Amino acid sequence: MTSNTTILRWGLYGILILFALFYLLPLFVMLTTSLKSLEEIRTGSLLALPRGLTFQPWIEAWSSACAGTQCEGLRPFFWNSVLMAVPAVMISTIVGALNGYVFAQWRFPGANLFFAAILFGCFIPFQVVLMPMARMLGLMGLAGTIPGLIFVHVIYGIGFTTLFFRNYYVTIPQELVRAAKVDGAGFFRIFWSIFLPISLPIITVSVIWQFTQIWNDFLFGVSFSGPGSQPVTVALNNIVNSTTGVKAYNVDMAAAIIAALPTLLVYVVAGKYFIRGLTAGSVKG
Amino acid sequence: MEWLERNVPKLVLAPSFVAILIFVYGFIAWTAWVSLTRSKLMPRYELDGFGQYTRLFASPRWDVAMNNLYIFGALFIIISMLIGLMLAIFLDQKIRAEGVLRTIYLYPMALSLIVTGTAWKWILNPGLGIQEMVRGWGFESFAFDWLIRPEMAIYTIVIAAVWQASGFVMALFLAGLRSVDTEIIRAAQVDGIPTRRIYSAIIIPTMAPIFLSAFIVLAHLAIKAFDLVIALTNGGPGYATDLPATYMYAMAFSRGDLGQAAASAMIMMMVIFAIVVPYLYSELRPRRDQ
Amino acid sequence: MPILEIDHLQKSYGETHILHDINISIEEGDFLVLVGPSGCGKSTLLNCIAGLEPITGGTIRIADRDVTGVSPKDRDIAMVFQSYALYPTMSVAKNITFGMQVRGVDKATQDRKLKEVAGQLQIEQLLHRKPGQLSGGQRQRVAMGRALVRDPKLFLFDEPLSNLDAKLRVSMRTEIKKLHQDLNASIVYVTHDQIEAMTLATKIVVMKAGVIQQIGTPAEIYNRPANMFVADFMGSPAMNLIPARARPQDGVTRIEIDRDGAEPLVITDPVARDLPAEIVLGVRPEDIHEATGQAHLPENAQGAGGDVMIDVVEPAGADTFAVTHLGGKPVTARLRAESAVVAKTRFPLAFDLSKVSYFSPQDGSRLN
Amino acid sequence: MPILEIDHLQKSYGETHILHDINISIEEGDFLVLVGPSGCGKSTLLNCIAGLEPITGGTIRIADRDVTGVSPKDRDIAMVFQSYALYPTMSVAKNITFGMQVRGVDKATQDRKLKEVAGQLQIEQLLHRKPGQLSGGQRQRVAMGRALVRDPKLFLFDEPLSNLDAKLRVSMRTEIKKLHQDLNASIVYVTHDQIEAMTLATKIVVMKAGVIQQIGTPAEIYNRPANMFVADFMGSPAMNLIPARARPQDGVTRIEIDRDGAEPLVITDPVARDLPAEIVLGVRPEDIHEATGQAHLPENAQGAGGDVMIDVVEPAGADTFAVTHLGGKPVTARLRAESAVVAKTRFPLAFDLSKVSYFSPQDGSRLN
Amino acid sequence: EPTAEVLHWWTSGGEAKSVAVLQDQFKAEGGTWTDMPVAGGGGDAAMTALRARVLAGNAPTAVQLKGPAIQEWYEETGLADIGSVAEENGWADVLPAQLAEHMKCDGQWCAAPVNVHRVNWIWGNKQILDEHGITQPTTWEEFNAAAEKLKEAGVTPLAHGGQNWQDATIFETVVLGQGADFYQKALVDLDPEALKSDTMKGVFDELRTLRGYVDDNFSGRDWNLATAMVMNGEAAFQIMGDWAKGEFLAAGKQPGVDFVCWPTPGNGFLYNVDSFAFFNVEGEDKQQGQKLLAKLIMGPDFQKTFNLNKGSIPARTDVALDEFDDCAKQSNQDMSADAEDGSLLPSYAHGMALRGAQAGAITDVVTNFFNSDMSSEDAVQQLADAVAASQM
Ligand SMILES: Nc1ncnc2c1ncn2[C@@H]1O[C@H](COP(=O)(O)OP(=O)(O)OP(=O)(O)O)[C@@H](O)[C@H]1O
Ligand SMILES: Nc1ncnc2c1ncn2[C@@H]1O[C@H](COP(=O)(O)OP(=O)(O)OP(=O)(O)O)[C@@H](O)[C@H]1O
Ligand SMILES: [Mg+2]
Ligand SMILES: [Mg+2]
Repeated sequence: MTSNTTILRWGLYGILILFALFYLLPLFVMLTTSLKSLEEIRTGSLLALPRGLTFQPWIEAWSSACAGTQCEGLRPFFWNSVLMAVPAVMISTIVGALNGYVFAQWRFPGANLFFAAILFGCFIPFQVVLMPMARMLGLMGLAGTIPGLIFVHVIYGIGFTTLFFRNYYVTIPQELVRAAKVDGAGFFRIFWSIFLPISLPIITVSVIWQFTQIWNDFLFGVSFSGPGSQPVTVALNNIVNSTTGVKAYNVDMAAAIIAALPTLLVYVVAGKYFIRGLTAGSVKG
Repeated sequence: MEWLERNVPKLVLAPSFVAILIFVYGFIAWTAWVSLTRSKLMPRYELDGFGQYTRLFASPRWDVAMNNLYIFGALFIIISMLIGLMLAIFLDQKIRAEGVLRTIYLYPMALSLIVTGTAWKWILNPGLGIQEMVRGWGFESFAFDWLIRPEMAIYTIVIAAVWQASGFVMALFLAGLRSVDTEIIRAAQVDGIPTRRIYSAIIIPTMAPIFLSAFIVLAHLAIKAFDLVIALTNGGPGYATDLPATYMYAMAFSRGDLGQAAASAMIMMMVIFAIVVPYLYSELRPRRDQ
Repeated sequence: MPILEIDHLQKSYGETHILHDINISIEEGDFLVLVGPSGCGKSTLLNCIAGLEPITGGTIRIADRDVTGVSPKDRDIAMVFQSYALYPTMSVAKNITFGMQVRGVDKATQDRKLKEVAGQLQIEQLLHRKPGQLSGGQRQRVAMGRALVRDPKLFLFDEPLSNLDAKLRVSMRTEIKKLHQDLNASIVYVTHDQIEAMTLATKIVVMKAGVIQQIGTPAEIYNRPANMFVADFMGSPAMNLIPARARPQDGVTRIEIDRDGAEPLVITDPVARDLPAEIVLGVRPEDIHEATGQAHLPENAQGAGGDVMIDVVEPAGADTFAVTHLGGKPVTARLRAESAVVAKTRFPLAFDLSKVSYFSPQDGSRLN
Repeated sequence: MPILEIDHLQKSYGETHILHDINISIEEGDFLVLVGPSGCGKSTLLNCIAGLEPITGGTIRIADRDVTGVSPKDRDIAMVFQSYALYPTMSVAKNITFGMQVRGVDKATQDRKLKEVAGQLQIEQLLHRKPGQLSGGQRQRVAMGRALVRDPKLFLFDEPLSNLDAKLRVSMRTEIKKLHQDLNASIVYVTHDQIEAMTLATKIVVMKAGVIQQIGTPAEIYNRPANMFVADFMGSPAMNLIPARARPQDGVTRIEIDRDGAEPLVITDPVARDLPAEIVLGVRPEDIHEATGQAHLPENAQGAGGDVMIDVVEPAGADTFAVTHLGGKPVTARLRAESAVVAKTRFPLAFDLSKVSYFSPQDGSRLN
Repeated sequence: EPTAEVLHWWTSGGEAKSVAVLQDQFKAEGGTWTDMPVAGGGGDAAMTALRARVLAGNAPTAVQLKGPAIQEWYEETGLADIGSVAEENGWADVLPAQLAEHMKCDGQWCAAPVNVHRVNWIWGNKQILDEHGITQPTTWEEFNAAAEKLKEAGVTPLAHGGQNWQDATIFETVVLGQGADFYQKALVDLDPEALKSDTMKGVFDELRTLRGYVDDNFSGRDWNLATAMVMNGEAAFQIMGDWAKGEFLAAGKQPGVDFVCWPTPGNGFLYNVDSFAFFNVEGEDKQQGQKLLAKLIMGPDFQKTFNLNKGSIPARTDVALDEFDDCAKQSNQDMSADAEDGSLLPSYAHGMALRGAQAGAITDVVTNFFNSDMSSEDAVQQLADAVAASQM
C-alpha cells in the first residue's frame, strides 16, 4: 500500500468511528443513567459517568417495577411480545418475499399499478386505521388477543416487506429464472431454490425492519391488546410514564434497554447475513 | 390445473390484494367519510359537509404542522439517505470491524423512542447536555440551544430522527451494494474509473430500486413521525414542532375531535399522494429495457 | 411426426421487429443448426421455442402439441444459455442435478447421470465448487451438463462451446454428436463455428436480420447457397463473389470478368445456361486452382481461367492463399502449400466451373 | 524496455494453486497470445496483470514500474472481460465513452472516437440501447469498444471474439491487428481460436494447469513444439504423436514404427540424431503426403514412408483427411481433395522428415 | 362473583400502589380484578385503548375518566347507572355538590370520584425564600416583585417545564388570580366577552412577565425536573399541582422545613378530580363488579389510604386527615371554604372544566403565546377565534 492509500484508510476509519460515537451517545446516556441512583440523577450532571454503580434499577425494571397493580417489572410481558412478534415477522416476511418475487420476476398486466397501490398503502397513518380496525377485529373475534395483533402487524407490514423484496429481486437477471423454468422448476420451486438462497441480505433487512416495527409498536399494542396480551412496550410505557408520580429515570432507562435487548439481539444475529458477493460471477453483462 | 398453474403468481398476490383493498383503501374511504361528519369522541356517520376542512385550514397550528412536515421531511429524507449511503459505501471497503460498526449504526432503530426521547432531550437541552458539557470544557460562548428555540427546534427533531433511521438506510444500501455484480466493478476499475465515480455512476444507478425502498421507508417515517416528537419536544416549544401526525393524534385522542382528525388525515394523504405518486410513476413506468 | 413445427412466428420488442415470419419444421432426430450474423435473432428464436419470451404472432408446436402459451417447464425441453445462467448459490453438482431433482428423478439415477455427464465434460474435480469459482469454459461446461442430464423432447443449445479451447471443443462436439446419434435426440443448436455447423447439422438454417435465408442440409448450404448472403456467410475464407457478364453461345456459356490492367478474362462454362447479362459469379477459394499442373485440374476447370496478377500471398500451414483482383473485387484462391505462387507476379488460375454459383446482382438470388 | 515483466508470479485461491512460477516479459508493441485448455489459468493471469486479483507471490512490472499492489485504475491498462461486464444502467454509447469522460477527454474527441469505434465494431445502430437489449455478440463488441477507445500502456483481451460469427470475427481480427500495427499497441490476448492465435500473435504462451509450457513465435510453437502437450494442443487437426523406436545408423537415423498386421514401417531420417531407443514421433497431418505422385513430395519425404491400411477417409471440402493406425495410435494425414485414397485399403504415405519432431515418451520433452 | 376489568393510567410508583389498595379491597370482597393499565400522555393512550375497546364491542367494566369526558362518553355510548350504590352509601352527603355534579350523567350517578388534586399551588424552596426574606405573595404583583428580587440576586425565580399542559397550568392559575368569577366566565363558560376582555389581556401580560422569570432551558422539561430545581436550590418557585409534593417527599424533604406550599395568588381552588366511570357491560358478575367497585372507591378507608399514597386529598369530606401532611390539610380546608364562596373551580388545564376540543384550542393559544413573542392583543383575539372554531 502506498502512503496515500494508508492515509485514506485512516480517514475512513476516523469517519466511521466518529459516526459510531454519534450513534452511541444516547445509549451511553441511557446506560450511565440506568446505573445511577435516583439521588445522583437528581443532583448530578446527566452526562457524567456514574459515581457509584448500582444494578438495582435493572433488577427493578426486570422484576419489580410497577405497571399498574402488577409490580413484576417487564418480565411477564416479554413473552407476549415474543408470541406476537415472531409469527408476525415471519408471516409478513414470507408474504413480502413472495409478493416481491412476483412483482420482480413474474410481471403481468396491472402488476405495477398494484405494486404502486401497495406502496401508497405504506403511508396510511396508523392513527386513522385504529378505529375501523378495532371494529373489524371485534367482528372477527380477534379483539384483545395476540392473534389479533399478529393479524394487524402482518397487514400493515406486507407493504414494506413487499417493497424490500421486489426492489432487491428486480436487480437479479431474468436469465436465472429462465434457466430454472427450462429445468422444469415451477413458481415455488424457483423461489425456494434460486431466490431464497440469494436473499439473505434482504431477508436481514426485512426482518430487522419488521421486528423493530412490531416489537417497538405501541399504538396497536395498546389499542388492540387486552389484559394478559399486552406487549412489552405497553408495559414499558406504563413503567416510564407516570403522570403524577415520582419519575425513576434510572429504572426507566434500564427498562428501555431491557425492552430493546431482543431487537438488539436480532440485529447482531441477522447482521451476519450481509454476505458479500452472493451473485458474483453468475451472469454476463 | 393448467389455469391454476398459469395464475399462481396472481393467486399468490390475491390475499395481499384483498387485504390492501380493505385495510388500506377501505379505511381511507372510511376516513374520508368521517372527515365529512361532525364526529367527536366516536365516529358518527351523518354527513355534514366540508366544515372540518374549513376549520382545519383556519387553524394556525395546522399551518405550523404542515410547514414543519415540509422542512422535517425534506431534511430528514435527504440527510438520512446521504449518511446511510455514505456509511454503506464506507463499510463496503473491507472494513475490519464491519460487524461491530454495522450493529452500532443500526441499533438506534432497536430502541423504543419512549425513552431515547428522554435521553435526547437531555443531550440537546442546553442546560444539561452538550452545550453545558462543552462550556464545562472552557468554551464559554459555545451555544447549542436549538431545542429551546421555537424556530430551530424542528431541526433537533431532524437530528434525532436521522440518528434513528440512517442506520437502517445504511443496511438497505449495504444489501443493495452486495447484490451488484463484482465483474462490473472490476471492469470499471480497469477502465480507470476512480472509486468515487464507480459508486456514483455505476453502482448507485444499478441500485435505483433500493433507493426507492429507502425513499419510501424514510418518507413513511417522516410522515408518520409521531413518537419522536412526543418524546422529544411533545410538539413544543409551544406547538413549534407539531407535525400533521401529532396534530391528528391530538385531535383524535386527546381532544375527542375525530372529524377534525379525519380531515387532517385526508390532507396528509393528499400531500403524500402529490409527492409519492410522481416518484412512483417515474420509478415504475415500464421501460424499454425491462 | 415433426418434433418441432414453427409456423409464421413473429416476435417484436415493442416497435422493434426481431423475427419475421419464421417457418421451420424438424423431424424427430433432426439436428438443426441456426447460423447468422450476431444480433440476427438466433437467441431470441431459441427463447421463443423455449417459451421464455412471449411471441407476437404465429404458433409453435412441439411433438404435435400446440405449445404457444404453454409454460417452459411443460414443454419438455432442455436449454443451454449463451450467458450460462448458472444458479450462483448452488454447487456445480447441484446445478446439474437440480432439474432432475425438480422432476423427481430418484437419487441413484441422479448420481449416476451426474457422474456420467461430469466425465463427458471433464469437470469431475469441480463438482463441489460454486459457479463464482469457475473459469469461463468451466461454467459453460456446467451449463452444458445441466442440459445433458435431462432426457427432453428437444434440446436447445445457444453457442454452448464458444468458450472452449479447440481440443475440448472437438471432444465436446463428439459428445453432442453421440448424444444425437445414440439417443436420437432432437436438437436446435446455435453456433458461430462453421465447422461445428457443418459437422453436426442434419439441417442448417441461415438467418439474417430475423429473416430465414435458406434451410437445407450442410452440403446444400455450402454448395448451392440460395443467395449471395448465404454464399458469403458460410465458408471460411468466404466464397468469392465476382461481378461478371454472361453470354450464352453455342450450347455453352461464356463468362467475362474484368481484370485490372488487362483485357477481360473470359471463361467458358460447358453448360448452356439461361443467365441475364449481368451476373455475379460465386466461386469458393478451393475451387480456384493453379493452372500449371494441368493434370490435377478437375475436368471442368480446363480452360476456365487465365493469368492473373497476384496481390498477396499468405502461406497458412497446409495451404497457401493467393489473393488477386477480379471484377473490381479481391479474389482469394486456396492453393497447395508447396505452390510456387509469388506476390506481384502474374500466375495462371483456373475455376472449377462445375461448382460455381451464379447470382443476380439485383436481388442476390441464385440463378443456377 | 519491456512493457510487461512478470517475475515468478504465484497465485492461489486458498489451498488451490492456480498459477505456478509464471515468468513472462514482453516488449512494447508485442502481441502476446495466451492459449491453454479451459481452466488452465489464463483469465486468472490477466486478472493478476490487471490487479483485480491479489497475487500470492512474485512481482509484476508494467512499463518498468513495479505495480504489485497498485490498484487497477492506476495501472493504465484496458481490458475486455470474458463475461463482458458492461455497465447495465448505461447506454452502449455511455458504456464506451464513460472512461474517457471520467478522464476529462473533451466532448468532441469522445464523439469522434465513439463514432470511429462504433464503425469498426458495426454497432452504430445500437448506441442508444441498454446492454440488456443486446444479443451476446453485440455485448461482446460493446465490451471491445470500451477498451478500444482507450490509449493505455497495455491491452488485455479475454476471448473477445468468442461470440462472434466467422465473418465478423475475421473483420474484428483485422481491426485488432490494425490497432496493434498502427498504434504499436502492446497486447495480451487470450483466445481459444488457433487461427486467431497464429495470425495475431508475435509471441504465444502455451499454458497448462497454471504452468507455462512454451513461449515462442507462432512459427516456433507450430513447428518446434517444446513438448508433446504443446504439439498436441496447437494445430487442428492435432499433430500425430506416434510411438516409435530410433536407431542411429551410418550417419542417418532409422525410425521403426509398429504397424497393425504387418511388419514395422521403417523410415530413414537422413540426419544423424542422438535419440534414445524409445521415442515419440510427432508429425503434422499436412506433413504426411501421398506417396504416389512422387514428384510432389518434398525431398526429405523420399523413401520416408510406405503402404499403410487406411481406416477412414473424410472429405472436407478443400482437403481429404485419411486416418490410419500406426504405433497403436490413429494417425491422420491431410491429403489433397482429389486424392484417390479409399477407406479399408492400403495406401502409400510418406512423412516429410524435415518437419518432424521427436519427443521423449517419458517426460514428453522435445528431443531434436 | 363480582368481576372487574379496570382501565386506568396509574402505573408507576405511588400511583400503582394506590390502585393496588383498591384491588386488594376488591379481592377481599371476593371479586376478581383484571388490571388494564395504560399510561402515557396524561391518559391519552388509555383513551385510545378505550375507544378501540368500545368499537370492538368489549368495553372495560371501569375506566378512569374525569371531568366533562364522563358526560361526553355518556352521550356517545351511554354509561352504567350506579345510582343504587350512591344512594345506599349516601354519596350526596359526603361529596361537595360541585364535585358530585361531575359524577352524574343526566342526573344519574355514573362515576365515582377517588381524590381531589389541587392544581394551583406554588412550591417554594424554603431556604432561598428565607434568605431573601420572601413571604407568601397574595397577588400576582407581589409575586412579580418577589421574582424580580430573586432574579436580581441571580436566582431563577420560577422553575417551569415548557410542556403545553404546564403552560396551561400557569395560565389558569393566573386567570384564577383575576377572580373566581372571571375564571368561571372565561374558562368554564367560555364567555366570548370574557375571553376578549382587557382582563384576559392582563392575564397574558402577566404570563409574559412570568415567562421572564423562567430560565432559558425550560423547553420540554418534565415537571419533576422542574421540581428538582426547586429542591436543589436552582430555582425558587414552581407552580404545579399537589403531585409535586410526592417528589419532595420522595427526596426526603419536609414540608415547612425544606419547602413551602402556598396557593397561587388570588382566592380560589382549582381542582382536578380523578374518578372512575362505568360502561354498560353484559353479564351479572360484571355489573356486580361495577357496583362493588363504586362502593369501595367511595369507601372512607380507600379514600384515605389512596390519597395518603398519592399526595392528594379525599373526595369525601368526612375523612379524618390526621395522618396527612400540612399541605394536604390546607388543601382540604381551602376546599371546604372555597366550596362555600363559589371559588371551588374545575381546572381547565387538567380536563375538568371543558371538553377536549375546547380545552385543546385554548391550550394551543396559550402555549404558542408562551413560547413566542406574540402580543397579548393577538393572543386574546386568537383565543376567542380558536374557542369559537372549536365549538363548531
Ligand atoms: N474464486 C475461485 N476460487 C477457486 N478456484 C477458482 C476461482 N476462480 C477460478 N478458479 C479456478 O482457477 C482455474 C483457472 O481459472 P481461469 O478462469 O483463469 O481459467 P481460464 O484459463 O481462463 O479458463 P477458460 O478458458 O475456461 O476461461 C480454474 O480451474 C478455476 O476453476
Ligand atoms: N430486450 C430487448 N429489447 C430490444 N431489442 C432486443 C432485446 N433483446 C434483444 N434485442 C435485439 O434483438 C436482436 C436479436 O437478438 P438475439 O439475442 O436473438 O441475437 P443473436 O442472433 O443471438 O446474436 P448473437 O449471435 O450476438 O448472440 C438483436 O439485435 C438485439 O439487439
Ligand atoms: Mg445470441
Ligand atoms: Mg477464462
